[in-house]
Amino acid sequence: EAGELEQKQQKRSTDDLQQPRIASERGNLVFLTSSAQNIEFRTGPLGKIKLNDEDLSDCVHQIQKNKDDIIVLKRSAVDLPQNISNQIHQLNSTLVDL
Amino acid sequence: EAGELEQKQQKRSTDDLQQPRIASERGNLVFLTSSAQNIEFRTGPLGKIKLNDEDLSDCVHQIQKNKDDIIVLKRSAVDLPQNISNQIHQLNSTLVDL
Amino acid sequence: EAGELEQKQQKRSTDDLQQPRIASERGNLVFLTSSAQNIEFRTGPLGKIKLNDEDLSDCVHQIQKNKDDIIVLKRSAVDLPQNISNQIHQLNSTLVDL
Amino acid sequence: AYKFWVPNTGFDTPANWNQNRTPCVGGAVQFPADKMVSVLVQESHAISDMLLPLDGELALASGAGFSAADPGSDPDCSPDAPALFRNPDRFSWLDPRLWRSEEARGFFSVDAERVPCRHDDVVFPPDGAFRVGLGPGARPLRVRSVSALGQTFVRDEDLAAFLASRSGRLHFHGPGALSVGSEACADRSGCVCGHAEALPWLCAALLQPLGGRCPQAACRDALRPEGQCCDLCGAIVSLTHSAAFDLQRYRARLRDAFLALPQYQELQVAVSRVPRRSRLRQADTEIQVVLAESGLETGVAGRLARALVADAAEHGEALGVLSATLRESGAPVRGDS
Repeated sequence: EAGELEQKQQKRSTDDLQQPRIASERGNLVFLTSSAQNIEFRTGPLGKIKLNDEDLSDCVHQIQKNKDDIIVLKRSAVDLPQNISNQIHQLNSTLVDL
Repeated sequence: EAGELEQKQQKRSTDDLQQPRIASERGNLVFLTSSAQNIEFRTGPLGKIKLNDEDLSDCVHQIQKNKDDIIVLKRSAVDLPQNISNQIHQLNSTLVDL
Repeated sequence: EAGELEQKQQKRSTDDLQQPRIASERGNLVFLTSSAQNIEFRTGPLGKIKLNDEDLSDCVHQIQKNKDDIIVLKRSAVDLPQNISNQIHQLNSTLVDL
Repeated sequence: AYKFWVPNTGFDTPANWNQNRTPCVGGAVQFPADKMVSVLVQESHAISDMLLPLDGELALASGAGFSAADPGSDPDCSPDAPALFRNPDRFSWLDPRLWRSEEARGFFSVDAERVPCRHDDVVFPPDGAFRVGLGPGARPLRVRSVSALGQTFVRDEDLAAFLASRSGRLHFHGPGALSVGSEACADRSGCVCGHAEALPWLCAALLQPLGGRCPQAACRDALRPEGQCCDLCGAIVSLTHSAAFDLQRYRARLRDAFLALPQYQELQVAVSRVPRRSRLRQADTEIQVVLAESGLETGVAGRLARALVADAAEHGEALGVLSATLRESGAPVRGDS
């Protein structure tokens, strides 16, 4: 019957490979997905997701804010040189005209 | 009948506050809490939260670092044009004086 | 043999204190590991870990992308003034030569 | 002596589920919403739905876990009938069936002494998968020490702090008070267990599955030993003793000189110091030797009882036995009467 049990476990684990799972590995808690299936954590509208002391929505919000700030900075990094180069160009023209 | 009673009792308390749930949705593994309840991940002081090969605390640290870097960049994006515009202004004055 | 079983159980219990837990605390769902144990999220190439509506790997990817963008911005914040200051220096020289 | 708590709150224990089997592949699982419990998971389970208690925990042994399986993956597993985890509050400290002690072959304890006595050391499953009701709280449960979750409590304040902690509340419940720190039994003649007052509660717990009634004994004039909930067939030898009496040595003598004989193999024997039945004096105690007949053959217990009385007469001084009296149950009753 030990063989049977093994076979059963074997069978189950083949199925399992297709399934997302939560498992304990030497005391580590592991959330796993292999194929195209997801693991999802969902709270209600007032619930939070916390990773140790970090609030996930704060993190995500800061990531987005950083991203937005970077877009603005990039634009100014293009606009500013354009503006300056215009002014310098004009100075040059004035100089040549002297 | 003991089972029935158990079920009935379970049903009643479900109305008050909903039980956290682990569910399978089309092969996805879903962890759910209701309304105002949180989902939290907590390790011991030496434990890490790892996202594939990323250490979450590194990620959080990087988010903060990005934020700080952006503040510096923003300041230089204000200071630099000011400085340049001063220099150009001076050049213009010099030119006019000629 | 009872003694043997007990010993086995005893042995397991030392490990057990290290066991990760899925806990429910007043309806909050808490994933716990002890001391030096990790919580890990591992996805296959097509599997996702989603925390509410956030895809965790997108978050990590965006953090990295922000970091890379900041490096580029920093470099241009050094290169640009250098370039402009060169041009202004040249204008000054031209003016002095007049 | 050590007393070990038997029932567990394992996910993989079939008896913890309403259908006496662990949840099937693709099945739904439900824990009672309002029952705190710590459940140990030792295997991997594929489930379609699981409702956790509002307060509780699943501890995952290495290699254990949960994976997603949609309902219907196992034809024998109906999604309409979720596996219900049985009420984890159903186990009471006062239930003699829920304790195990290390009895030598041929020996047993009377019901009252199956529950931890004042001088006993109590050991809970080291894997932490247990839940104990501490009784109605009529009187505090007193023992020498309690070992649970890798700690051994010998001081009341340490135990109280543990019981008040989240872990304590996950494992112990009810209005009853638990107290540790009694002395170990230092009397070679043995110590009285101390459950005389609690016996009605113990017996109520023991007989709860039988509707509170003792099964009919299989003999006439059945005996009710001190500390036993129901009548039994066999014999009781009561010994009065001097300070020289040594309970462990007397047990060993019983085992080696009597129970080892082939004619007594069927007998189960309980030997302990108990309050004296006559109760002429409050503090009076005696040694009670219960010889219970398990088989169909009757009269064996009586023969051994007479042998013990004769032994006491012959070697009384060496044994520290002052006097011995015996009671014996009567003829068997037919099952159909």
